[in-house]
Amino acid sequence: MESLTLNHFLTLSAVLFSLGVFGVMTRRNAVVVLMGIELMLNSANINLIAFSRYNGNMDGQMLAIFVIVLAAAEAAVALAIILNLYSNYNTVNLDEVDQLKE
Amino acid sequence: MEVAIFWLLAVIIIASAAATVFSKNIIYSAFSLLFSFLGVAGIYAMLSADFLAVTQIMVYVGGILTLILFGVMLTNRITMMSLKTDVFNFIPGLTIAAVMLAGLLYVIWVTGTWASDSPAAWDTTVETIGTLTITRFLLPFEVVAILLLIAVVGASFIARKDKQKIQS
Amino acid sequence: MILSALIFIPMLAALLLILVPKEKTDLFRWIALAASSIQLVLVAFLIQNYDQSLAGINQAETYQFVEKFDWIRVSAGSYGILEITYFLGVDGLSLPMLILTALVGLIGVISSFTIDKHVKGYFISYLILLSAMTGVFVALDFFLFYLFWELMLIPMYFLIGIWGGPRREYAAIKFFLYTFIGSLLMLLVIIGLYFSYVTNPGAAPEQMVHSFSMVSMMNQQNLLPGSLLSAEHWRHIAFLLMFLGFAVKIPMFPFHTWLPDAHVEAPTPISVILAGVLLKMGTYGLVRVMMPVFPESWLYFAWGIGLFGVINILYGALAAMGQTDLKKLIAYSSVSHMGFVLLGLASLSTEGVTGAVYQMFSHGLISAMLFLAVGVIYDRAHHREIDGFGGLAKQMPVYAGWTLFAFFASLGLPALSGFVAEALVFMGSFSQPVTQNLAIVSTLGMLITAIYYLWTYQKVFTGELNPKYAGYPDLTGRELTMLSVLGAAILIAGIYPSLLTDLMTSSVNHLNDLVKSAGTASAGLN
Amino acid sequence: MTQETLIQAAIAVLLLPLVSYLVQLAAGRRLPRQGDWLATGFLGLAFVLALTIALYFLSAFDQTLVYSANFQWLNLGKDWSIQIGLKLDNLSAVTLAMVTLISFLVHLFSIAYLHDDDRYATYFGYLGLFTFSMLGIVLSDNLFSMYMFWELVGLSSYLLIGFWFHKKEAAAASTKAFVTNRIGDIGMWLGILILWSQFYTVNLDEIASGIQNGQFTLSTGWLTLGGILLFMGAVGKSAQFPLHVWLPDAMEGPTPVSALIHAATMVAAGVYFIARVFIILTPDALTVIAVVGAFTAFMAATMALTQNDIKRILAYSTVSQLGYMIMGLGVGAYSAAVFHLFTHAFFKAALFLGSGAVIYAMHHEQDIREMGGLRKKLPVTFVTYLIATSALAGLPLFSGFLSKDAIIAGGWGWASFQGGGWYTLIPSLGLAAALLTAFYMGRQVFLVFFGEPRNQDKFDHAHEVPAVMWIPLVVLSVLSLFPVFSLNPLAGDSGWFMNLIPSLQSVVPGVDGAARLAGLAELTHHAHWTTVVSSILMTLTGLAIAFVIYMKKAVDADKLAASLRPLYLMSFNKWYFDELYEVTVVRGNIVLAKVSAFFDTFVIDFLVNVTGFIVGFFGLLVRKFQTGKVQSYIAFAVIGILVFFVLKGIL
Repeated sequence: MESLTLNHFLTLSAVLFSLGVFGVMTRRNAVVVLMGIELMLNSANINLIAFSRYNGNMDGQMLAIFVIVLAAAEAAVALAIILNLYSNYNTVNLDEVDQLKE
Repeated sequence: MEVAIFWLLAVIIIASAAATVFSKNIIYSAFSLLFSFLGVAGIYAMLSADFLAVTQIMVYVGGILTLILFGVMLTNRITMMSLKTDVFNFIPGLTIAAVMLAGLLYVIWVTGTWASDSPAAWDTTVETIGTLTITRFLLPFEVVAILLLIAVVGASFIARKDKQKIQS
Repeated sequence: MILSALIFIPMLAALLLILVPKEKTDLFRWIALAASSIQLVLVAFLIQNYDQSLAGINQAETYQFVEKFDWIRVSAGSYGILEITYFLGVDGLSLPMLILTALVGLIGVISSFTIDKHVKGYFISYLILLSAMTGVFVALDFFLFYLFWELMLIPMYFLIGIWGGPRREYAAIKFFLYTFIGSLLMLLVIIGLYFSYVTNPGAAPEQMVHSFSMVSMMNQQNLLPGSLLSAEHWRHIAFLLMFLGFAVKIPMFPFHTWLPDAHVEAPTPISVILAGVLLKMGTYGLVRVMMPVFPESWLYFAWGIGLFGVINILYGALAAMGQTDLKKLIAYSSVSHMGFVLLGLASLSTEGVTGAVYQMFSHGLISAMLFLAVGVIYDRAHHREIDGFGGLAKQMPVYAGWTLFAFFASLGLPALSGFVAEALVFMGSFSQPVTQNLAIVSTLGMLITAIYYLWTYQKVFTGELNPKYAGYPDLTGRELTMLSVLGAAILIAGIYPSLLTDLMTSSVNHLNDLVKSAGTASAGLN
Repeated sequence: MTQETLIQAAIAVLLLPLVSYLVQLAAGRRLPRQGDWLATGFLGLAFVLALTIALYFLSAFDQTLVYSANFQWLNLGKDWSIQIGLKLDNLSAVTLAMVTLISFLVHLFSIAYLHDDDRYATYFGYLGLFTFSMLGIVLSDNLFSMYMFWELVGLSSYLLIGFWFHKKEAAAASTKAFVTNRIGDIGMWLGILILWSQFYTVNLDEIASGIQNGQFTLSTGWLTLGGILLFMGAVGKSAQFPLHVWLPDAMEGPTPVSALIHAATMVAAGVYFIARVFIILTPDALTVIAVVGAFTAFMAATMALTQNDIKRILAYSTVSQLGYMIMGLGVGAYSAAVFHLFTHAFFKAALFLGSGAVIYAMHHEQDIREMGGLRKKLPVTFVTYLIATSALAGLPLFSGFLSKDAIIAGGWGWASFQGGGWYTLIPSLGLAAALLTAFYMGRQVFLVFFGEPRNQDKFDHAHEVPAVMWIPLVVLSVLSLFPVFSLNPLAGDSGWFMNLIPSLQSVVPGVDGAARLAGLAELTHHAHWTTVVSSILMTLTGLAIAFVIYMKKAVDADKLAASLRPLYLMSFNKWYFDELYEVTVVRGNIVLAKVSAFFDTFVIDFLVNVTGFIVGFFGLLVRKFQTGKVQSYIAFAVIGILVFFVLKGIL
C-alpha cells in the first residue's frame, strides 16, 4: 500500500463537496439544505488544511479557522432566518417559498 | 497504518455525509452529520492540525450541530408533523453533482500539478496559530470578531417574534 | 477652485433644500434661483479671466482654471499603476457650453416657478441636474466625465417621469434606456482607452501610469504599443461604439425617436433644459472626446458623419413639417438643427467647426426660447395642437412677436445667432471637398425649415381670432423677462459673433490641426 | 466733404430707419400721434443726408469715384477674415437717395392712408425696418452682409405683406412671399459659397480682382454656375419667372407697402444685386439672365391684360418691368438697366400711391370694373396717374421711354453682337411686351378715370385725397418727366444718369471685356433710331387698341374675350402657375412631410419599440428560470461555474 498523497485528501474533499451540492440542490427541507452547506464548508476546510500541510505553510490553517468562525455565524443567522420563515409561512419547505419570483 | 486510518475515516465521512443527504428522516440526517463532522476532525488531526481538530469538534459538534437540532425541533413538531422530508429534482441534482465530481476529480488527478511530497509534520500548531492571529492576521481576526458579533445580534433580531404579529 | 464651486454650488443648494420643510415652496424657488444666479456670476468671472490665446485640447498646461488632484491611485503589479484623477479645466470648447448651461439653467429656474407639484423634490432634482451638466462640461478625466454623464440621467428620469404629461412614464423610461445603452457603449470604450494609454510611455511596466485623463489620451505618443486600441481596426470599432453613445444624445437619425416623446411629456422648464443643454452634451462629446482621441477614425468616417448630419437636417425638417403638436414640431426641428453641428464637424475646417460649436450655443438659446414660447400657450390653453389655435396675434400681440422672433431665429434669419452658425457651417462644409456635395444638399434644409415655421405661425397666430381664446392674457412679466433675456442673447450673438468666437478660435484651430495632422501621420504610416 | 464725413453720413442714413423701427416698436404706442411724425421725420432726415451724398457725387461727376470703409466682423484666427463694410460709389449714392426719397414719401402717404389702423405705430416701425434692410443691400461692399440684409428684406416684406394678418389671404401671401424668396436665397447662398470657397473673401472688389487675376481655379463652367446661382437670388427678390408668383399675392399688404416693395425696396434689390455682381458674370450666365428677363417681361405683360384688380394690374406690370431690367443686364446694357430701375422706381411708386389714393377715395374698392369717370372727382390723382402711366407705357417725353428704349436698343445691339438668329427673339419679346404694356395701362386708365361711373354710389362718395397723400404723388410724377434725367427726350444715353454710371467691363478670364463692351456699345448705337421708332409705334398701337375697346367701345371686350377664350383664360389665370405649384411643389411638400412623420412614428419608432419588445420577450423567457426557488438559483450558479471551468479547460 503506497503512502498518502495530497490527492487522497483532495479526492475525499471533492466527494464530500459533491454530496453537499447534491443535498443543497435536492432537499426540500431548509434545515437539510443548511446541513449540505456545512458539508461543503467542511470539504473546503479539508482542502485548505491539506494544502497547508503539504506546502508547509500555516496560512491555510488560519484561513480554515476563519471559515469555521464564519460557518458558525452563518449557521446562526441561517437558522434565525429559517425560524422566521417558519413563523411566516408555517413551512420550511423551500419549494413552497417562491416570493422571490415577483 | 496511516493509510488504513485515512481510509477508515474516509468511509465514515462519506457514508455519514451520504446518509445526511439521502436520508428521508431529518433526525437521521442530523445525527449522521455528527459522524461526518467527527470524521473530518479526525482528518484534521491526521494532517497535523490538532488545534483545528479540537475547534472542529467544539464548534461544529458542540455549536452548529446543536443549533441545527434546535432548528429541527422548532420547525418540525414531532407530535404534529412527519419528520420525513422528501427529495425533489433528484435526477438533475444528481447529474449536476456527478458532473461536478467528475470535473473535480479530473482536475485533481489529471491536470493537478501540485507537489505531493510530504514535509515533516508539525508538533503542535497552537502556538503558531496564536502568534499569527495577533500579528499577521490581526485585522481579519478583528473583522471576523465583529462579524460574529453582528451575526449574533442579527440572528437574535431576525428570529425574534414580531410583537405586533403576536398581538394580531 | 472656481470650477468646483461652479459644479457643486447647485448640489449644495440641493442639500440645503433637503433641510427646508416641504411647505415653504417659495423658499425652494428662491434658493434655486440664487444657486443658479451664482453660477451665472461665476461663469461671467470665468469669461472675464479667460485667456483667449490658450488652446487647451490636448495640451494639459494650456487648460485654464485647472484643478487636478489624485483621487484613486492603485499599484497593480505588472499592470502598472491605475489612476483616477479629479481633473477639471476649461478651454475654448467648454467655455461656450458653460455660458449656455448657466444661462439656460437660470432661465429654467425662472420658468419652474409655475411648478406646484412636489416642489421640493422638483428643485432638488433640478439642481442636481444642473450640477451634473456643468460637471460634464468641465471634466477632463474620463471617469469624472462618465460619472457626471450618468448622474445627469437620474434626475432627468424623475423630472420627466414625475412632473411630465400623460405618457410620462413611457417617455421617461424610453429616454433613460436609450441614453443608458448609449452610455454603456461609451463606458466600454472608456475602459478600453484606459488600458491602452499611459501617461508615461517608455516606463517599466510596473511604473506605467494608466490614467483616465482625456488629455493624455489625446496625445497618440501615449498609446501603449501592442495594446488593444493600438490596432487600427479596433480603433475604428471603438470609435463607432463611442460615437453611437454620443449619437443617441445628439440625437442623430435613426436614434432620435426618444427626443420627441421626451419633449412632449416633459414639463416646460425640463424641455428647455433638455433641448437647450442636454443635447449639446452629445455634440460636446464629439468635439471634446471623439475628434482629438480618434483623429484618424474621425477623418476616415468624416463623410459618413456629414451624411448623417444632412439626413438629420432634411429628415428632421420634413418630419417637423408633418407634426401637429407644437412641441413635437420643435423637437424635430432640434433634430434638424443638430444635424448642422454634425455637418460642420465633419468638414474639419475652421469655419465648419467654429460654426458647429456656435450652432451648439445658438441652438441652445433658440430652442430654449421656442419651448418657453410653447409653454406660454400651453399654460393657457392646455393643449398644443397646431390646428386648434388661430388668430392669437390679435389677442396676444407681444407673445406673437416674441414667438415670431424665435421662429425666425430658428429658421436662420441673419442678425440672429442661428444664421451665423449655419452660415459658418455651410461655408466650412462647402469649401472642403469631402463635404461639398453634402453642403449643397443640406441647403434645402433652410427652405423646409422656413416653410414649416411660417406655416405654423400662420395657423396659430394669424387669421380671425378663435373665440375660444378671447380673453387670454398676454405675456406676464416673468414670461416676458425670460423671453427677452434669451432674445437679447440671440440678437447679440447674431450681430457680433466675435464676442463668442474669439473665446473659442484658438481651441478650434488647434483641434482642427490636431485632427488633420494625426490623419496625415497615420496615412504616412500605412 | 471728406471721405470720413461721407461714410459717417452714409452710416447715419443706414441707421436712421433702424432707429425709427426700434423707437416705434418700443415706444410707438405711447408717443403722441403714435410716433408717425417721428418715423417720417427720421426718414426725411435720412433723405436729406442721402441727397447730400448723392449731390456730392453728382458734383464730382467722376465715374471712378469710390469711397469705402469696412470692419472686421469675424476673425477665426486664420489668414482670412470676414470683413463687412460699405461702399459709396455713384450707383450706391444715387440709389441711396432714391430709396430714402421713396420711403419718405411712402411714410408721408401712409399717415393718411392708415390713420385709423389698430397697429399704426407698428406699421411705421416695419416701414423703417424695411428701408433699413434695403439701404443695407445698397451700401454693402460684400456678398455676406448683402445676403444678411437680403434676408432681412425678406423678413420685413413678410411682416408688411402680412400686416393685416387677420385676413387669411394676407397671412398666406406673406408666407408665400418669404418661402418663395427663400428658394432664390438658397441659390444665391450657394453662389456665394462657390466664390467663398475659391477666394476666402466676400468683398466684391476682391472677388472681382481675384477672378481677373485668374485665381478662380475651377473651370469657367463653375463660374457660370456661380453666376446663375447668384442670379437665382435676384429671381426670387425681383420676382422673375419661375419665382414670380409671390408678387401679385403680395398685394394683400397695405397699398403704400406695395409702393415701397415695388418701387424702391424689395424688387429693386434683385436688379441692384445683379448690377453689383455684373462684372463677374460670364457671357453664358448673362445669356441665361437675358432669356429669363425677356420671357418674364413678356409673360407678366400677358397676365396683366385681363386682371380686374387695380393693384394686381400694377403688380404684373412690375414683374414685367423688372423683366426688362433683368433682360437689360443680361444683354450687357448695364447702365440702361440701372437707369430703368430708377425711372421705374419713381413712376411705379407714383402709380401705386395713385392707386392707393383711388382705393382710399373709393372706400377700399379695388375692382376697376366698379370705377369710372374718376378724373372729375380726383383731379390731382388723375393727372399724376396719367403722367406715371405715360412713363410706364413708354411714351416719349416721359422718363420711362428713355430707359426702356435704351434697354431694347441694347437688346438689338447684343443680338447682332451674338450673330443674330434666335438671339433677336430677346429684344422682340421686349417690344411685344411694350405693346402689351401700353394696352393694359391704357385699359386701366380708361376704365378708372374716363367713361361713366359704373358704381354710382361709390362714385358719389369719392372725393379728392388729403394733401399728405397727393403731395407724394406730385413729387413722384414730376420725377417721371424726361428733363429730370435727360434733356434730349428721345435719347437716354445723353442724359446725366447713363454718363454717371457707365457700363462696366467684364473681368471674366477668356472674355475680352474691353472689346465686348465697345462692340456692344457700337451695335447698340446703330440700333438706337430703329428702336425709338419701333417702340413708339408699339406703344401707340397698344394705346390705340385700348382706346378703341374701352373708350370708344367699338369692340365689345367681353365678346373679344369669349372669342379668344383659351388665351383669355390663360392670361386671367396667370398661366396657371399657382395651380401648377400648388399641385406639384406645395402638395409634394406636404405629402413628403406627412410621409416622413409617418415613417418616423410607424417605422423608426416602431423598430425602437420592437427592439424593446424583443428584449422584453427574452425577459419573459428568462423569467421562467426565475422560479423564486432558492435551489434552482443555486443549480444555475453551479452550472455556471461548471461551464466556466469547462470553457477554461477547452480554451
